[in-house]
Amino acid sequence: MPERTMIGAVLVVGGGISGMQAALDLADSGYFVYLVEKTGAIGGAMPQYNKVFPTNDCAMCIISPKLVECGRHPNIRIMTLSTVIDITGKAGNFTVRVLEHPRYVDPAKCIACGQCSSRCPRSVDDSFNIFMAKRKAIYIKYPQAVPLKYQIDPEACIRLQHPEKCGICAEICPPGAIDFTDLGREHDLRVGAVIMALGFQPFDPGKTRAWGYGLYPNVVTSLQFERFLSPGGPTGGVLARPSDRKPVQRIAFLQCVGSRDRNRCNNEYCSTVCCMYAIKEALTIKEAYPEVEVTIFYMDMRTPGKEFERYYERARTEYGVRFVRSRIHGVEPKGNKGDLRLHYINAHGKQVEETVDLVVLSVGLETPDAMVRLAEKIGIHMTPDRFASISAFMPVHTSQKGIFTCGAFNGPRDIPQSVIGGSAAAASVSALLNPVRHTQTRTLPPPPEQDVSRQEPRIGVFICHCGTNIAGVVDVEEVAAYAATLPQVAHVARNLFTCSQDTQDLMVQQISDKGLNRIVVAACTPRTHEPLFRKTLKSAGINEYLIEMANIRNQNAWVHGQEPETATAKAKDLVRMAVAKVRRQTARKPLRIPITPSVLVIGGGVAGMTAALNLAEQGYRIHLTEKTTQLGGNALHLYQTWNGEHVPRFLKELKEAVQQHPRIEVSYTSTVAAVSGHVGNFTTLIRTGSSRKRTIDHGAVIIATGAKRYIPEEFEYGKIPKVVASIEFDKLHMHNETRVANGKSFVFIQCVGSRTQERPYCSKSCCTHSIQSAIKLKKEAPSRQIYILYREIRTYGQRERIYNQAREMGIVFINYEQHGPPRIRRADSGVLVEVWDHVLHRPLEIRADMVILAAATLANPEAVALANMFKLPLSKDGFFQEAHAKLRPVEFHVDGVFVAGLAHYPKPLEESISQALAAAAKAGRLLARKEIALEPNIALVDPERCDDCALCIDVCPYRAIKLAEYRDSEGTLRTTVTVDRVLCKGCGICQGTCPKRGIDVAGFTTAQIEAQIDAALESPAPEGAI
Amino acid sequence: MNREPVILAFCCNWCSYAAADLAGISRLQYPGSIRIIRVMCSGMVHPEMVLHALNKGADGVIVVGCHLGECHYIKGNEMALARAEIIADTLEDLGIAAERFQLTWVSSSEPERLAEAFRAMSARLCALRAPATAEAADAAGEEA
Amino acid sequence: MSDQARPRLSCEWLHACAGCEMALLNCGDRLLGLLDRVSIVHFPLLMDHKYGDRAGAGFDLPRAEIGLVSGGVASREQLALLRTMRESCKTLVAFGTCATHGGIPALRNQWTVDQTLRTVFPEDEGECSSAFDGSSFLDRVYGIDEQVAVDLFLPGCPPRPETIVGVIEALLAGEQPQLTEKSVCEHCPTIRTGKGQRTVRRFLANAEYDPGEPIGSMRCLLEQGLLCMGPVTVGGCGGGETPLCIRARVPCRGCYGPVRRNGNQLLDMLNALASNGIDHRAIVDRRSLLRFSGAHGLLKPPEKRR
Amino acid sequence: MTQVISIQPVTRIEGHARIDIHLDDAGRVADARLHIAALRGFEQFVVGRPAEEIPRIVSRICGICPWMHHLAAAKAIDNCFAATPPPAGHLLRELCQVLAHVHDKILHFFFLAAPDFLLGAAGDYAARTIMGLARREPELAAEVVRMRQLGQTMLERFAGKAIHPVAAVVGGFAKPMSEAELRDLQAGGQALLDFACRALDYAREKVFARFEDDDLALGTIATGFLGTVDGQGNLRFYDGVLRLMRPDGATSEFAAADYARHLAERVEPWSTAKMVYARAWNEGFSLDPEAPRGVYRVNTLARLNVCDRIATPRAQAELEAFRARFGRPAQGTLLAHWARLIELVYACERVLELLADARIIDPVVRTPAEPRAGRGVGHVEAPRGTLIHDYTTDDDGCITRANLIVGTTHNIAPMNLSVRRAAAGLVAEGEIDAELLNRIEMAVRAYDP
Repeated sequence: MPERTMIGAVLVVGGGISGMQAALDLADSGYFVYLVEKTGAIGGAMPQYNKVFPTNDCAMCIISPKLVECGRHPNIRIMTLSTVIDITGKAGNFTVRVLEHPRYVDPAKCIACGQCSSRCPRSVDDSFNIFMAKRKAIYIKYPQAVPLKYQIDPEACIRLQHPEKCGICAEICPPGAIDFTDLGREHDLRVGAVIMALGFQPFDPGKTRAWGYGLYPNVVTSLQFERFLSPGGPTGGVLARPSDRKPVQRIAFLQCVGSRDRNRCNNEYCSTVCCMYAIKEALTIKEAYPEVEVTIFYMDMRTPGKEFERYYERARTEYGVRFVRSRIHGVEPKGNKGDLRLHYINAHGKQVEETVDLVVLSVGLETPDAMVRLAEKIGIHMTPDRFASISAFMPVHTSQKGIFTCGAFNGPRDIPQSVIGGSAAAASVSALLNPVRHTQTRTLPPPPEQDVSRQEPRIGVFICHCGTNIAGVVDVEEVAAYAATLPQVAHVARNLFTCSQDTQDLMVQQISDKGLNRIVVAACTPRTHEPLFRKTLKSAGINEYLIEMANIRNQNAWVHGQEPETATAKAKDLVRMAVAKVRRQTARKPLRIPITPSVLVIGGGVAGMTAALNLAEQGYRIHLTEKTTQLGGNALHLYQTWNGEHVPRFLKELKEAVQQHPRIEVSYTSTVAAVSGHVGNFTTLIRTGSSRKRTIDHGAVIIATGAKRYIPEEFEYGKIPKVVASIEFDKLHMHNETRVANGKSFVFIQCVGSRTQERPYCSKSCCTHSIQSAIKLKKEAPSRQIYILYREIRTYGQRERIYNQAREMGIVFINYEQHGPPRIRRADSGVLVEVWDHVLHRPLEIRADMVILAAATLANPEAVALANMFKLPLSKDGFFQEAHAKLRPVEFHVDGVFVAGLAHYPKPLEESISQALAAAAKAGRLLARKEIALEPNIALVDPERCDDCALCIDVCPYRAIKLAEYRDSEGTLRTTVTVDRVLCKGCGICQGTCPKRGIDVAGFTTAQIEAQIDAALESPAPEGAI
Repeated sequence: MNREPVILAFCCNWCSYAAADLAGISRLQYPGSIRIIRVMCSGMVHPEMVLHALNKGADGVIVVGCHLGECHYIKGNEMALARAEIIADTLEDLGIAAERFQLTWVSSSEPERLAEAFRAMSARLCALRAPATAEAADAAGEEA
Repeated sequence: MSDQARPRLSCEWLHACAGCEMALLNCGDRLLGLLDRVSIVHFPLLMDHKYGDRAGAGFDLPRAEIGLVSGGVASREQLALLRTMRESCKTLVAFGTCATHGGIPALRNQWTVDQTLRTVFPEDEGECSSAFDGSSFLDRVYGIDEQVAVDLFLPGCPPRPETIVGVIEALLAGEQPQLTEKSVCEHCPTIRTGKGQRTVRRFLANAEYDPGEPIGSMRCLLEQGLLCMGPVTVGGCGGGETPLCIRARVPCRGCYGPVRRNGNQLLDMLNALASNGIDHRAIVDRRSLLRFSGAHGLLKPPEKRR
Repeated sequence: MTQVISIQPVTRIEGHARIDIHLDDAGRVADARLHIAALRGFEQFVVGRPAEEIPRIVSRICGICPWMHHLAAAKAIDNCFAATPPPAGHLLRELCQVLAHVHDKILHFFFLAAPDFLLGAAGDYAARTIMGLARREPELAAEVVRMRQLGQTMLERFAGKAIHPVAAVVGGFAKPMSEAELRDLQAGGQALLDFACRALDYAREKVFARFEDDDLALGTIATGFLGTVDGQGNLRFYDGVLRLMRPDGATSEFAAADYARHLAERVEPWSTAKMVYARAWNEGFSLDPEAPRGVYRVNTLARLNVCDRIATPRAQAELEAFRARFGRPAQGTLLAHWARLIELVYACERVLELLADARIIDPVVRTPAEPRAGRGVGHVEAPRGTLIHDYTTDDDGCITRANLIVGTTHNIAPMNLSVRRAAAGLVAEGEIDAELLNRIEMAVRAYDP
């Protein structure tokens, strides 16, 4: 397409986490984004959740900063209550017709004071709380909604139904924002690309009466249960039976409701997330109410993700959650007290009956009909499971060029996969629209910063309720009253959620109104939220470093939940300490240095090549280092993807594309020898072959060093030639080697080396892999006897289809979880496999011509050296540990370094490719900034105190401190201690060494620490029984 | 006076402070008289700060860093370790019970380990009771 | 100018050695100039002003604008004398390191008075028996600021003559005397690289240097592995020139007291060593790092373990 | 009941002292005592210290003669560690010592003692000071001040610190002397010698010539003497053997290391200071003014009494003149001042003598030492008299025991006698005035305690 007709704007449909991520990555990469959301506020499903697995973070708390970022981004235009009607044009130049439904509240005027809602006479069931609570006809979706603007539900509104009635809201609305005459309007948006992040809807179990949903009040869906557990939910986080509000004693989770089910519904696929969220909810209960009996009834426990297996283990062993492998087919009432009766068949084949007070249905994910229709309208092919049909090789590309998809619309997936998808889609768009990057975006000059250095401190203290997270324990009124008494505190405010968009605007307002020049936010932890508040200070026109956070949630309310008085007293101390510190906070300016517009990609596997190619298309120079003599990595051993796509062909094309791309340089037999520098300006020493070395300057680095395969020590592997590992088997299979060709009976053994004591994680792709091989064998010769001995079958998502297919083809699945692993013996003509048959409940002996071991995927041992060079953490299992399992899945705490593929965790090809694209998106987003602002929290020498004794020089781990020579006034040569602003990382080791306080890390000066100590010890310790 | 011993905890931003946050997320409970001061690295804590805190009436001071070899700043925690020795020596010279100071390692994924360290130290200090130093008191007593 | 018209200077020494007074007398011409501008009203070393006849019970000292007190406080008599000085002097100067930080005599604080008495007057030598009764001594040697308010701290063992006169002249002019707050290293010309020996050795052999060359060509003594207290010791001894001990090619022992007045030379030095990976356990007799600043409770008799 | 009259503090001496004069009902002097009350505790707190640090610690015993303690300790530690300094080491140490003697003697005679003679023992105390002297004889005062400063500056320029020195180290000296420093010191030394001679002439004319009999009688007692001489009986400050002289002039000699066999320490029940007496005389110890036993004196007069001659010409000439008039031993207490100025001349001559020795600029100034267990005694002649340091070290070379006998300690006994004598001679019917009290103090000042 000719560049002049390309448009540097992008439409993102769907304001869930995936769409938000895509929007943020694109907006920061130089593209203008229209973020179209059908409801009244962005956020998607996440805000409804209480916590997220496996980190147990509070969902609202981690998403809130992203909501705010979207809300305030100059290059993102959020269009709520809007739906896409039509898309015309082609890649690079689309015209999108968007219908914006009336809100009946003028967003420009609404100040979200909430008076309308409080006075509105009409209450209706609140869909956000899944109809377990009421909301008014005029409402906001949820307290932290972005944009925080009220909306009127036309079906519920009395006035809109009966034009002459009611209208109170309009009368009392202070800014007069209500407009009953509001009409829907259509917009024609011209964009270069479209991203479909259409999301999902939870399966509605009311469609069938099987589980008594809708009949018995004590049968709830998992999403409703989330709301029960949520502090902001209908019960304020208190668990009680819906029927009689009695405390709950026994809870049953029923898995696979609306998933893996072709009888009650047509959802054949596995919804992927239910096992984990059920465990999460079970854990949450057990933490709050250890005495409650929690049972999870499941078919296969599918916890293949990173750290999932441990999470599962913990629930079982530490928290005593009961797991029963059995599918429950019905729920009946027992008595009239609201108790419920369950029937199931236990591991020994016996019928068992159980009574519980509460049944939670772990409902699956499905694509809403409206979305399916929209997809069809714009010609996106869908799978039989009604998800976007995508190739494993191009996991965010639809059948329509220029239109991309991500999130659960691509198939059921959890938050990290959705976030990765969003970034991946952004990367693909960036590659497509690179020629018109920065053409539609605008950069707002930050408001002029006022110099407060000579002003008397005027401190504003903002105390966060964090819903009930803090206010539920700490007497926030008392803390606020106390804060007002502290010296130089000029203003104190309390907020339900200090991190929410409206509070940010409020803070900006109050900072200027009250002439505040120092800010204390008493809320959660600075590690996650300080960046947000810094931005707020910036937009208020005061230096972003004049802030200090008092961590009264994570490190107070949550750890002293049992002792409100203690927590309140401690909150006061923490606020006093923060005030004492912020008083001594000084304005700082980040150091801006240009970014080297090139990327080092380590590892020439599919992940590495994908990232390299995308970034090259984004216009950056790439240096790709491969340890071996050829590109391809582990994919060289793969034959096909789960849905049968041919890997070797794809690999060939990918390699050629990489090798031929003018902006990619590949060095083979190369490894990283040394690393220096920092985000934006790394210098890396590459050792090629045995001897040759060269240094490479790059602004970012992507680590795609892949993984190793486990060499089995069990099952006579290596002793009996007919026992082979699956990778080897694929080769033999491809060449139809005699052992395979003549084989009549094949036994696959799963979890070889995975999910063991020493490797308590799932290798994720083995189940699918074995089943594929099995199907192929069966197709070749239906007479073949094929057994798969497994513990759980983890064909998550739409892979379930091949599991079903395999069973229908007569492949025998035998679960050895209960009775231990099979035993292997050499037999005269083959191998004897002995295993306990879990259906027949007796030992079974199989004569196999071949035994195929699904060997585990191991972390690459070379990761350790790399991790040390780049200062990156590794997980317990030796894989690279990302910055945040949920929302920062390819980043590290070390800026400018990203990870993708098996280096991060075992995963199938398409997930590696998505993650590679996501990593590329992050690198591209970074390089698009052209220059980097380095944290100014670095060591500063105080010439008044420093006398060049040089004790700090040798201690600096970064060689950032040097003795510089200069001539003094008399012209005699003197030395002085200097700090290299770029090299210094602000660790403060020098500060801990200096005998005379001659060197201090800005923001953590000795004076500040001393002030905190003094403040901490000012008041008597809180009274508390010992 | 029947009160929990006041303990100042210097937690490094990368491991122990993160662990303290995680302790909250995991709702672990520990004594309410712990006051955490966030530092970038355990190697940032000047021994003088420890002494200052004890002289100002803290019952105990605990410095918590990343596990050895896992320091975000390569060797900051080794620095803290080297200093811990000399702090112990100096406390002895000043006639302050060594139990009042502790250095320990906690990774960002070990909230329980952190909470346990807090509990243990608090219990240890309960045994000691009296505040760390009474320099001022000494001098005053001499004048009287 | 007549004696009466001149500002009055009163000098007293407590637990002291007269070194500070010697330093004052070493000022040469500037001393003569000074003597013309002040009238000395009390100075046991130089003039016959007495305390009054009630020995020990109380002291009658003339009023003075400026009072110099050298030496720490070790006995009840010295304490009473110090208090009288405080009352009679408008500006009270802690004169020398003994007054500001206890000085060498405060090494005594590592022992109790009784232990010290027993050692100095051993019982075993039958003929020796002291007329001392321990009660006339304070439990330990104090800096004078531990007992009375001090207006100015002039450390040094002894303070530099020019500095002493400078301080008195400044006070006469009604100005705040300017004393350096930087360490000995500030004006030490030796070569520092920031990388040094990994241990400290005792000073049993001389430092390495070329006697023919100026001091500026000598490697920092600490980096040579000699325990030099320069970094943790407040400077001034060299008066903007090479520190005196360094001139003699010997390491600083900290005689001006801590670089921050309420600092702890032992802690700061050990910390500096430990931070630089220098084996601080190699130091023989750690506590003598406090040999000049053992007052303020920093040196104590070894505590019995709880 | 008896009345007690106190002189507190005894002024124009180095240190704290009090004189109590006990009068009986008739107002006659029943007793008079000199109290020196200070518990410094050096013997205590050097224990446990590395021996090589001791010279830098014990210098703080006295800020007027820190070099003497510095050197005595250095010599003692040499012996503990069996380290023999090279020749240059000894020469440099002695050079510093004699330079230190110079400033000390100027100080004592002109700043402390002279006002009594030049301004009169009577009259306004405020005028009877170096300041008063400065007003009476500005030029003299100015020269005195400058010359004293010169001596100190020479020391500081060469040895770093003049007060509380650091340059003497176990095994020798911390730095060699450069040619430039040599020339610089020679010039200064010459200037000092010239002044010393002028000073002696001046004092002979203005002070000593006017000594009346009662001056000579003031506090005068008959005691023995202790000092240091070399093999030929020459006066020595830095090293040599100790020579003990009985009141009748008979002498015996012994090495400093054997001091304990010849001298003994004791504490009088009424006193807070140790006293030393001559154990070698086997007569015990008594302060009975009529028949003192075991009492001897140290300091300038003692040294001139015990030595046969002085090895430098000018001082030797002065010594001969002195002896011709007062005999040997001379007992007059105030004669200590005269002897002091003769020693001043000797010290200045010795400075030049040492600087003339070619070995003094040898770059080898120190023998490296090894810590070891041992015992070492070091002694020097301090302005205030014979100074003995005695240390024992353990295997690590740290001090386990210390005994220090400073000049004044030897003199406490004779000073008590002199005070008693002076008081008895001056006080009649309890009539006491300021001049009288000052005269009693003059008897003490002569000893320069």
